[in-house]
Amino acid sequence: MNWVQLLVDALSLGGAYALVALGIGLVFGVMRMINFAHGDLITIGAYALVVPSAAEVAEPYLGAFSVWLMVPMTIGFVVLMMLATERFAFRPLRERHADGASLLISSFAISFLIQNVILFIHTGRPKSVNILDGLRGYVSVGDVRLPLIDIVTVAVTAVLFILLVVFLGFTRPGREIRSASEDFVMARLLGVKANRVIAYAFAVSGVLAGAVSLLYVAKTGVLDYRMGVPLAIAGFVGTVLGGIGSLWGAMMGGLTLGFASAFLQALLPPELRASRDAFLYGLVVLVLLVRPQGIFSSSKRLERI
Amino acid sequence: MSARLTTQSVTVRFHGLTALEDVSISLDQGEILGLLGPNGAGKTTLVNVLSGFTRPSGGTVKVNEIDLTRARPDVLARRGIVRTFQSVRLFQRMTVRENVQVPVFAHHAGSVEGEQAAQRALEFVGLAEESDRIAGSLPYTQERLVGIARALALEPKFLMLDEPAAGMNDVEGAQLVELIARIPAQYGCGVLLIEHNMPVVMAVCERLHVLRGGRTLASGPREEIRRNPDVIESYLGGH
Amino acid sequence: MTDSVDPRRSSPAAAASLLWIGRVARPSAALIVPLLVLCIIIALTGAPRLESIMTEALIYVVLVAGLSIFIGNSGIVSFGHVTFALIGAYASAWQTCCGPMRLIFMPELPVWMATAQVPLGLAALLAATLAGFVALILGVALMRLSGTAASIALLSVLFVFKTAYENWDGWTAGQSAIVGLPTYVTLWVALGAAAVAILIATLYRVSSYGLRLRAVREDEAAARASGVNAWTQKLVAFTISGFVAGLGGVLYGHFLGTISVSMFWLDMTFLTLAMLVVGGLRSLTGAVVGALFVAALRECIQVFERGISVGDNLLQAPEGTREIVLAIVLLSILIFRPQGLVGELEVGERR
Amino acid sequence: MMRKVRMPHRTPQMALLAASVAIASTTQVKAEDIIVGAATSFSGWMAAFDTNSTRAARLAVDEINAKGGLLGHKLKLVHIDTKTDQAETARAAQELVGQGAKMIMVACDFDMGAPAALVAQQAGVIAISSCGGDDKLGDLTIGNNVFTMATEADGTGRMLADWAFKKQGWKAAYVLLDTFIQYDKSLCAGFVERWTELAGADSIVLQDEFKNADVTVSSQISRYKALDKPADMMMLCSVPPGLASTIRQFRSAGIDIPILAGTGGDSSSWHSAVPGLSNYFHLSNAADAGVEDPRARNRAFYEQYETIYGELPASGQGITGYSVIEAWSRAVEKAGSFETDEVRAALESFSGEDLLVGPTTFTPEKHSNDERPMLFMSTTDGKTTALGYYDMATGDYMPVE
Repeated sequence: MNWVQLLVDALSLGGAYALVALGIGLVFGVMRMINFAHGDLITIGAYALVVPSAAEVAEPYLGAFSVWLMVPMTIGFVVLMMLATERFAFRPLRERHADGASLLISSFAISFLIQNVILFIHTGRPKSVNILDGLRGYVSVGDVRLPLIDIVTVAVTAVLFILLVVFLGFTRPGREIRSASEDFVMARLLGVKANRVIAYAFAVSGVLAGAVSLLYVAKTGVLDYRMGVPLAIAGFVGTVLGGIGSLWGAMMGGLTLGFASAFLQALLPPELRASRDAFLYGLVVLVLLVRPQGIFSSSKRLERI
Repeated sequence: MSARLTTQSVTVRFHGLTALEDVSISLDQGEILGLLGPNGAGKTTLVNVLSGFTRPSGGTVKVNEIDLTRARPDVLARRGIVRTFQSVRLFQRMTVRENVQVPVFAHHAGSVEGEQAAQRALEFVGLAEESDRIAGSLPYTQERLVGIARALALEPKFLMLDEPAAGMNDVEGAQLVELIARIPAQYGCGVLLIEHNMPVVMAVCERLHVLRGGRTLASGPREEIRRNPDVIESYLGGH
Repeated sequence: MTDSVDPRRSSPAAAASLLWIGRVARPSAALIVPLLVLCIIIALTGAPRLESIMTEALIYVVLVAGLSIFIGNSGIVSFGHVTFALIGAYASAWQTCCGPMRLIFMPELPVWMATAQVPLGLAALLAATLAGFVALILGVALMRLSGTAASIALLSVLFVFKTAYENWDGWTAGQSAIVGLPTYVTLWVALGAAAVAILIATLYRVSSYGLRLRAVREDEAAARASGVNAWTQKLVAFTISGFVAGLGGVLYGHFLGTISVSMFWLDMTFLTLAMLVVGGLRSLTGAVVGALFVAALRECIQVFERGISVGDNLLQAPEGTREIVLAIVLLSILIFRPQGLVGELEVGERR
Repeated sequence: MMRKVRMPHRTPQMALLAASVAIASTTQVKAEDIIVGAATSFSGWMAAFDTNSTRAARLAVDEINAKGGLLGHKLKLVHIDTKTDQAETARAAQELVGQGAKMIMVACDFDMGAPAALVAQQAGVIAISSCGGDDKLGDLTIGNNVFTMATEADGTGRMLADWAFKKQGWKAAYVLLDTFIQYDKSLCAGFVERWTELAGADSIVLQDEFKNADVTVSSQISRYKALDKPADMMMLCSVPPGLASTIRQFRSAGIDIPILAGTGGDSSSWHSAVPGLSNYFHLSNAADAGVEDPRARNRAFYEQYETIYGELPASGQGITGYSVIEAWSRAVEKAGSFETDEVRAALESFSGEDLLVGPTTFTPEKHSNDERPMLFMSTTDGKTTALGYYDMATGDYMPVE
């Protein structure tokens, strides 16, 4: 067992999960809603790389552009779609004071809608596309193998997190998101426009989702209409595990889930490996029982009575 | 047999902040004790301790000689130590009757006597006519009365009312005072009354306990407190 | 109360229990009788497809009623109830599946179970009881949680059981389907089961347990201050709803004649939750209306998909339209009626 | 035929055909027509697997009708979309039974096809799965009216082991199993069984697992790389997208050993995930699109398919749909009757029956084939070529006709 190698493998998976959890956590902060459709927006970003058609062999579309065009265009497309879901589904619901359950179910419905539209256009046969071809190799450091895509994934996660911290701390939209996350009513009293701040949060969440689309496809080379679902679930669980409502918690929660998954995969005896997810989610249940407020939230927020 | 609810040197700390320090009070069945103090003095924290919502960092809560310091809120409620909330906290989407039935069922599990207890509590606060209305649709004053009826439905030994007259006008406040004054006679319980409205407090409480900054400032009969220079300076003086 | 001038003064206990029977019977009948009428009409048309769709819809009524017992009264959105359908379906297969083939699908069943000839009704009862029992055991730990943490923990439970059942080859045939369960679930059996589920849900709702849990849903702190033990109340509802959801799983297996772990997964979770929310999250009437509405909607769209003749022309929506239109209609309902089709209404209940 | 609305580029004949079929299916069927049903998915994820085989079945029906029909009757294929939904599948079968279908073709998958097969079994109608490769389809677990045209997954796995050991001379095997679906579990089980018989258990240097939807197989790669010496080949029991993702990641990690896959690895639709894909081998019932099939008859089939549908079936699995009709109609001719008992007996008498999918044998005990010769294909630099139909009995490719 090469522990350094295991750490590298875990970090790569954890990084991807952390990006998803951050995206979900941001929207949760301002809306108090877990956006289950986040994963399907990742799927949309991936499918934007190929020409929409029912043909079995996919032709690259955005994926055919050079990196400098492909990356912003893909992310831009996901942001647009993210804003569209906010504008046409969540905002009307919010304006009618729907409760949390209805919001959650509507995000389920959007997820279902996106998956079926993709099925309709692209058929259910998985497609494939090769992007960021230069990242297919790896470098060796001693006997540790560092796949380029994993290095990039970790670097992108770190950079995006730092950018996010800067954005939230030093820009006006960012500060508005933060104040709305802490106390929406108070933020509105101070002149923060609800629709605007929520749109900001969705847009940033879209950037994160788009980045995951690209990293995912660069790593695996495949597209599937359900590809976003396991990611969304990992992000969803990671957000709660880390401590819902805190970005640091979301990021750490995603990382933790990725680490737990990679370590279980590596360390479980062969006959139990197929049941990895049972152990993983069993652990999640245990953690929640001990710390319902999440592992990384600083303290249980005192309920005002 | 008359019971007595006491706290002995109760201390509560959150994250290094001290909310209550070394507070000892006692409340007898049949009396009304006024709990006074400026905002942030620790009045609600004390009620939280007495009703089991906050575990004290030190000190004890007892009824006679029985230690109840670590009992859960629902256990305390069933044992007759009952509270209301500053923000009322009714079960918004349930009817008035259902609101009052909840504690009854928690206690008597739906027996006929239970139904009668609920009915009696509603009649006592004068809301029997409104019993089929949805709680969330009631005007503010009536909401507060339902909160009191809900607490009374448990037929408490000790009742803690957290600012029951908040937001009421003088006429409503006066009616409430009259109602609260009748509680010990009707239900035989001790009442701990937190109230900012001085006329209300002075009208019904024979004994007062004053907190400031989490500590006991003064404690004793109404007239004594009224003359206490510390109290006058720090609290009454403000009025 | 309007009916306070009645003979019950002479015998308050007897009168109270009469009153209580009325409080259960009236709303149950108000839901069951229309279902019965609908079933009779469908049976009279003699269209097997319609009958099959109604049967499936009634099974969904059972599943959604099970969900409603917990979600409706506790306010906790459960992503995990399909687990109990899974447990129920497989437990019934262990007892009733496919004669001599049982050991081919499930070679590690203990001999007594592999050879047992359990009457179908009893098997269903035992299977649902197992589901309820598992709910009870899980609930002991999980019902300490509320809100999002509870939802996520329940979702995780679904993951755990799905993965476990998929890899418990000797008892579940792994990822492979088990085929040949006796298909005894006709329209009338499904109707009977739906009636039972409605009755259980109503009994629970009007009971003091239901009332206390709704108090927890409305305001947990106030409920505790009123002497309600939130954990106990959640646990009671969770166990009962696990039983009913388990029954739904049994019925689904014996309706199709085949079960596989993947049937009890996110699709079913989404569909049942959507039915509940579309009908009205906090009302049993909503659960029933939602299940029937979504089933009817699916079929209506599908009629278009299969083509409608207009004169000599065939109007036909392309395959795959059904799910897209369904999602859009569900979203529209959520947007324009966020409280669901019936809101808080309970038919047959006097207020 | 599907999604004609969105695809104006398809030929006009296509639309005409679709329209005529659609209209015909709503009008009253003439009494002398014999109905064969297809309860398969044209929407949902199963559509990707069922569409080709259903089209192929339609080709076979048209061919029979063009030759004057079967026992003097015209055949009529009634397809009902099962929407990748098990309840819809059961209902479709009920409806087909209600219309008097004499045979029902069911999905290319045990789980999805089973509800329909069960309905057919109970109604006393023959049900044939196009390419469902689960052992249970052929083991009479559903009942004696159910057959499958596929080669069983574990038989396929055995054949791969046999070929790798005997024909390629590889000695050390690495087995990587995707635990997502039963087909892959059976495939790997068959491989391991045969490989152990041939080379001994020690020659499997590593057995590992992953899940299809996993983002990463880094742990598996690391475990493989930690071996003292590399394996001669890797048996990868998976289906896309997991299969493609895994190969991309292994190749990216510099692991260039030969990779073997079952029928799940067919079709070039996923090849762009692994640019320059080489040293890759898989088998199928017939050639994939773009690969020349050694059998002349199969080439003719593909030509005709392309003429009518404007494109080739993506994989060699499509051909099984043709053989569903072929097998049943041949059994009907042998029996001289459409009656289920007689047709079943005729099917069970098949011994090396020469069908488009290859020589097919059924017995009263076994309604599937497990060692029927299959076409091995090799991919080098993204280009796939057929190696030949491998026959385990001889340990060599079958001679080209």
